[in-house]
Amino acid sequence: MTHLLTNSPVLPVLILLSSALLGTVIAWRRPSLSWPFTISVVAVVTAISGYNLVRVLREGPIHYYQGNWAPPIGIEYVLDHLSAFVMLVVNTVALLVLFHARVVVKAETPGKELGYYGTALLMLCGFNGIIITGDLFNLYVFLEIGSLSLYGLIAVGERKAPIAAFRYLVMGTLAGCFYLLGIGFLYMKTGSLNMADTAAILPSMLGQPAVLVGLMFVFLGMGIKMALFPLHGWLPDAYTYAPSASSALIAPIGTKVGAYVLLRLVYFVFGITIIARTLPVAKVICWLAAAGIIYGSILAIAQRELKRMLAYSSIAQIGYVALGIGMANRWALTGAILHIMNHAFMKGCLFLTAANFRRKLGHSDISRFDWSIRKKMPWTMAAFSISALSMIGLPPMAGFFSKLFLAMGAVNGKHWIFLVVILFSSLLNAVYFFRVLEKAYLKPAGDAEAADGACARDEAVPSMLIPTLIMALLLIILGLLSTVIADGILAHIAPPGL
Amino acid sequence: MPIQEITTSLTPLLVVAVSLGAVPLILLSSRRPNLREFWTLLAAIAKFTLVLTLLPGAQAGKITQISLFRLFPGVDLCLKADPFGVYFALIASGLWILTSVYSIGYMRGGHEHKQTRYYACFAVCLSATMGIAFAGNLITFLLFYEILTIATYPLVIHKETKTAITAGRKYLVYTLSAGLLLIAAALWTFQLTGTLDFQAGGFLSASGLDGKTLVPLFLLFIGGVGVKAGIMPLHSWLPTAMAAPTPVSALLHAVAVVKSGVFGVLRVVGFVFGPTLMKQFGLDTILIVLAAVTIILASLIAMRQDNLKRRLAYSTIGHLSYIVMGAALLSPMAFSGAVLHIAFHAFMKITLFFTAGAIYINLHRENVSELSGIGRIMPWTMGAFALGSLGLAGIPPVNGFVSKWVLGLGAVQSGHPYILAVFVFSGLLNAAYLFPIVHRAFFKPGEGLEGKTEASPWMVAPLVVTALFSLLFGIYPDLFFRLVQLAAAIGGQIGGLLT
Amino acid sequence: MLRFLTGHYGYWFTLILLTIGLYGMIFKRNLVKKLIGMTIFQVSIIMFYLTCAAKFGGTVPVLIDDSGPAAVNPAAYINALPHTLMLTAIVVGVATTGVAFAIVITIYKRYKTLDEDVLLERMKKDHDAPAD
Amino acid sequence: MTGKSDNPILSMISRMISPFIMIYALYVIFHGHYSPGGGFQGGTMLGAAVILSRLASGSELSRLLLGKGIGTLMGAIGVFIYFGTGFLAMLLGGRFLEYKYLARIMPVSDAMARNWGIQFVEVGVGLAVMGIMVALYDDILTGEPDA
Amino acid sequence: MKIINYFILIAFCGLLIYVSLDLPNRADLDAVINRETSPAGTPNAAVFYTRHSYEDAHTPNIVTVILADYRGYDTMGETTVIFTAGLICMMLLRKRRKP
Repeated sequence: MTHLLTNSPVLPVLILLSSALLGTVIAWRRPSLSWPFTISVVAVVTAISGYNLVRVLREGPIHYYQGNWAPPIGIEYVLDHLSAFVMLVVNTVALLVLFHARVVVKAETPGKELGYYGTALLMLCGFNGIIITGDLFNLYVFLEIGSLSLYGLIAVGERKAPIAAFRYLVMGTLAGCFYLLGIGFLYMKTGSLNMADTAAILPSMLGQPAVLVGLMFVFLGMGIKMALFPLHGWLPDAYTYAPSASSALIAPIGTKVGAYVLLRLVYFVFGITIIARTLPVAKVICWLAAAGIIYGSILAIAQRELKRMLAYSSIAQIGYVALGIGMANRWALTGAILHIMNHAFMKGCLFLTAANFRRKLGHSDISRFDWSIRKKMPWTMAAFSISALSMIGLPPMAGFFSKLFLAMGAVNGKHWIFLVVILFSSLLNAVYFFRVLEKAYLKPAGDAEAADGACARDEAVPSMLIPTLIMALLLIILGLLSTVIADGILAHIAPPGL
Repeated sequence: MPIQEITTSLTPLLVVAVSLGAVPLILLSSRRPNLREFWTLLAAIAKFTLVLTLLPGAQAGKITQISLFRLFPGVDLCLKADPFGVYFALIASGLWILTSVYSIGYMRGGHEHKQTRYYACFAVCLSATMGIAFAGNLITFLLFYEILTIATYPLVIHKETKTAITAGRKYLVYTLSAGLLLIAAALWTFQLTGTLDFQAGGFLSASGLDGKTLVPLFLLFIGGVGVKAGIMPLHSWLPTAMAAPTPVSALLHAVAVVKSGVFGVLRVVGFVFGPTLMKQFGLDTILIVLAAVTIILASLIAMRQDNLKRRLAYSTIGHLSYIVMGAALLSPMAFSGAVLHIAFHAFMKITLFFTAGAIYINLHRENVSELSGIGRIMPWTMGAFALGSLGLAGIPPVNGFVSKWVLGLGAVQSGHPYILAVFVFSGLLNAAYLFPIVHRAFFKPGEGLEGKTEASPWMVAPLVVTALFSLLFGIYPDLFFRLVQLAAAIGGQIGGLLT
Repeated sequence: MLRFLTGHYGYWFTLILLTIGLYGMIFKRNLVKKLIGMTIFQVSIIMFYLTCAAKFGGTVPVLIDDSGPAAVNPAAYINALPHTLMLTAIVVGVATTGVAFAIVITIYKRYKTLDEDVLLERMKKDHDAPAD
Repeated sequence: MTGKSDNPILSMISRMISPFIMIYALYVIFHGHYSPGGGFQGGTMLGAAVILSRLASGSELSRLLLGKGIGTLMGAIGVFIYFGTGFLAMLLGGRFLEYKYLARIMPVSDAMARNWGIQFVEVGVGLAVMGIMVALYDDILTGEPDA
Repeated sequence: MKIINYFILIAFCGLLIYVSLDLPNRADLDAVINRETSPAGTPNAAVFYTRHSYEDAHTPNIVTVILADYRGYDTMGETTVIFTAGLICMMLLRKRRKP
């Protein structure tokens, strides 16, 4: 057992993978088994990734060689503070969402539990692999595992879902191909696929066209995966028409992983200084992100459908992360990583509440909301309000603090325009969230008082309510602890040239 | 600067937490009004006594503080009860007791809906105000400032009518943008100095900065706190927010929210920039001009308002700028005048708001033109109103005279004697827009008042008490808690550092 | 110059293929044609990798002498790594295409068309409630 | 296409050649060490053989060859063989996929242990690829169920 | 819209040609990927495979060794990919079994 624990970096991926296979075999005849099986597995994985984080904090970064072939010969797993942290976040969110998913999946995709949970596990497996791997091509493979599962999870949705899924598939495959092409160019120049090795070789061939174009293609691919502003076309439909469980699973994690990969490659493979000297990728990222923040927020205001509104706000929120990556100073980087975590929980919570609405009201159409839903589902509305305030960036919720760090990054780098964008956008967020809150909490004059009694308490079932509330609670706790996290974990992330 | 001994204790945290702790109790006992309002009163009294325990230390010039976990790299969540903070906390918590009593009468008399939400938000507001009073650094200040913003919103829209909702939106837009400006200012300051801890005499003075940086920074700060302080171009949310129930207007728009704004102004002037920098880069001139303009204009606009509460709102705007003016004059006397006016104006203005509420609940009248003759049937109420208006006009023996007198002395002391003209003129204007009401109430025949009597004792008692306090403070200012000495001490602490 | 041409025409062919694939993905309105474009794109990337793997005088990467590492002459065998990677990439491509066709079949089953324009207006037409 | 093809020649030929395809596929899998070939190539051929018989003589008959719906299961088992080989090495004290630790349970040298490990893995891959190929064919042929 | 598409296409093509000019000659023996060590002095993986595959695994077919041993983890990954595809098709298309 102790020997197995020395292999802990690779365990999450392996457990998820094998349990996806075993789950298929076990639940082949009895699909009802697949939910408990999945939950227990993800719980174990979350525990292990927590153990990994502790281990990293104790021993420093851990390099795990697959098949004991030292890089650049073999494939290595790099478990440093960044990957351990993001991995823990991803698995925690997934655990909560999957716990919530049982009722929704049974209702929205009847008779498909077996495939659904298997695919969800494979998606998690792919994301964990992406996060922890230290090999460029291995990253591509796991990226494809994750993306394929995403397409599947979206396509099982309502009537329009397959079309959204198909668009996403074409875009996503294009992104994957761009990435593959990019690392192909890099391989042609460097002859290596290992990230650390490539990072060591690249400075010697600074500014050569092939390297720059490789970087551009990688950036394009990841931009599509993370739905950076002009490349976001696939996102709104995909989030809207996917089954509630899927959108709650994808929205917090899916784009974050793209952002994470971008961060990894920009900071740890190419190196921010090299980029700054050769290609203004960082600047481009910043401006696209700023444009995306404004664009997403404004379009979110225009939406009638809750899930669609959340989808557009995701475009805006991923903009914050990208902005943090692009501004390239320690404050901004910390803010970006914090925002990866905070937004994962916020969006997760919001989409869970959306799922509760769909389950109980049969729709999540803002224009049909009224004061009665507060009477019907007070707890869900409470969770919604907390996460909405957090999205707006009001203390003491988590969103406030990550925005504080990002704004500090903007001040620190003297990017006054981005400071204005960050601050102003939270006003826009306020507009489209308070629109919902007003509808839900205020009774327009004219409704009879007597109608109060008419709508009895009709709250979502505990298995759906508990994860929602846990997430809402985490938003407050993590918010107050964000600096503790930043000092304790994120301060150790030291990309070269920062 | 004077070396102050610092003791660590939980008390400031308790002061903040006690009303927060009351919130769940209030929510849980939503079905049983008596229990619910018992909790509110209990929390109010507990808070007041806790603040009282801090008072002796403050009078001895000591600082009681507690530092919790890290809030931002290098900045803790720090609650520091310095004399100024304790002073403000004392006023706010003391008036909360009266307001709670009054609210009970008002809400029951008006058969208002969603009273539980009302009391809960009220408690949160008070916690936030205490947090603002005790905030030891800008980030903590920011934290509670934003919490106050959000907790006030449900109170503003309490009536849930069209006007209330639009008022709420306006309020949110103004205050949220102000909060953003404050964030920007705070972060910029952090970038410049690396610290955010409030410090008597200002911590910016340590860093050798030039006007090119300081003036925009100062404007950011004033934009941030000035919205809640109702400085003139940023004031227009305040009259609109009068759509709220009267106790809300009374406490929040005469004591908690707006006073948090001016408190913030004083903090910025005295504890962030410091008199030296202010003088050096002519920042005080900006503030003086803004304040003077606001004082005059607000009074002029107030005269044209027929709605009583709107008139009072504009009068509030004017008097807030007295305090801002006191801060801008940068002399010890002026500072203590400003500090005194925070308390005294609170007493007077809350009296007037209580009166307006009592009239509204009792007679459902809220326009000045409808108040003819009500003095005869509501003698206590209108008597209190008369006292309050005397005070606002600055006529002895009501306390308004005292604070204005000290402010005037400050103006002379800091070498801006022409400010006296502003004070005198606005005093006349005050009289001009308040006395007609009294006259109309007592000496004009009213109609439709048959069978009407005085409002319920729940409402009359508090407003009489506040009126009496105003009178007593006017006769013998040092009556309670040696407020004047405390104010003088604070003034000396801030303004005495002018070099 | 000639050396340069002989050294690069291989790339150019693959690049032309890539552009054709992208053209198919962007311009074709029929979903299946889009898929065909996608496949062309993937395959041309595979070809690009394989072009990189070639060596003058290199033969199939199956060793003929087993006399220890020092004796082996790497120049005698073409670069095996890209081939391995591309085996992986091929399978990934197959999997993607499989899923894509599954989705396309679902779309056709629901909308009875694969032409994007028709699809869009039929999407506009049906206001079906969210699945629940 | 699901029905039995009425063309005798087609079914005749397919039934004649598909066994040979399978034999050759097995050869490709197991001879992958010494000549071009391996799990994927062989697995694809196996799948092709099954699909050919499906095409020619309809799924009813060819279900005798490979049951419908078993494909996915076979895929799972194939991947699991791969995973298991690597995991076994891990259990035996090595890193994941460090085949030389298989020598602890096999009377062979480290290098030969690697050789064997590769062999197992290739078999797993072949099985997986074949299973999934057939499964994809079947599913796409069935089309979406009418909900 | 069409204009943008054409622009994208042309930009893509131009980018590729631009980069292709920078790539080393095809099949060039002293291109970086065929050297013994990389510019940073680390061993070149491809050459290492060619040299050591036989003694490491007694398997002449280098591709097989890389596929299943040196980079075996990738291979497991894409076996998983194809399994994923199978699973998704099953989820999307297979008739639901009666419970």
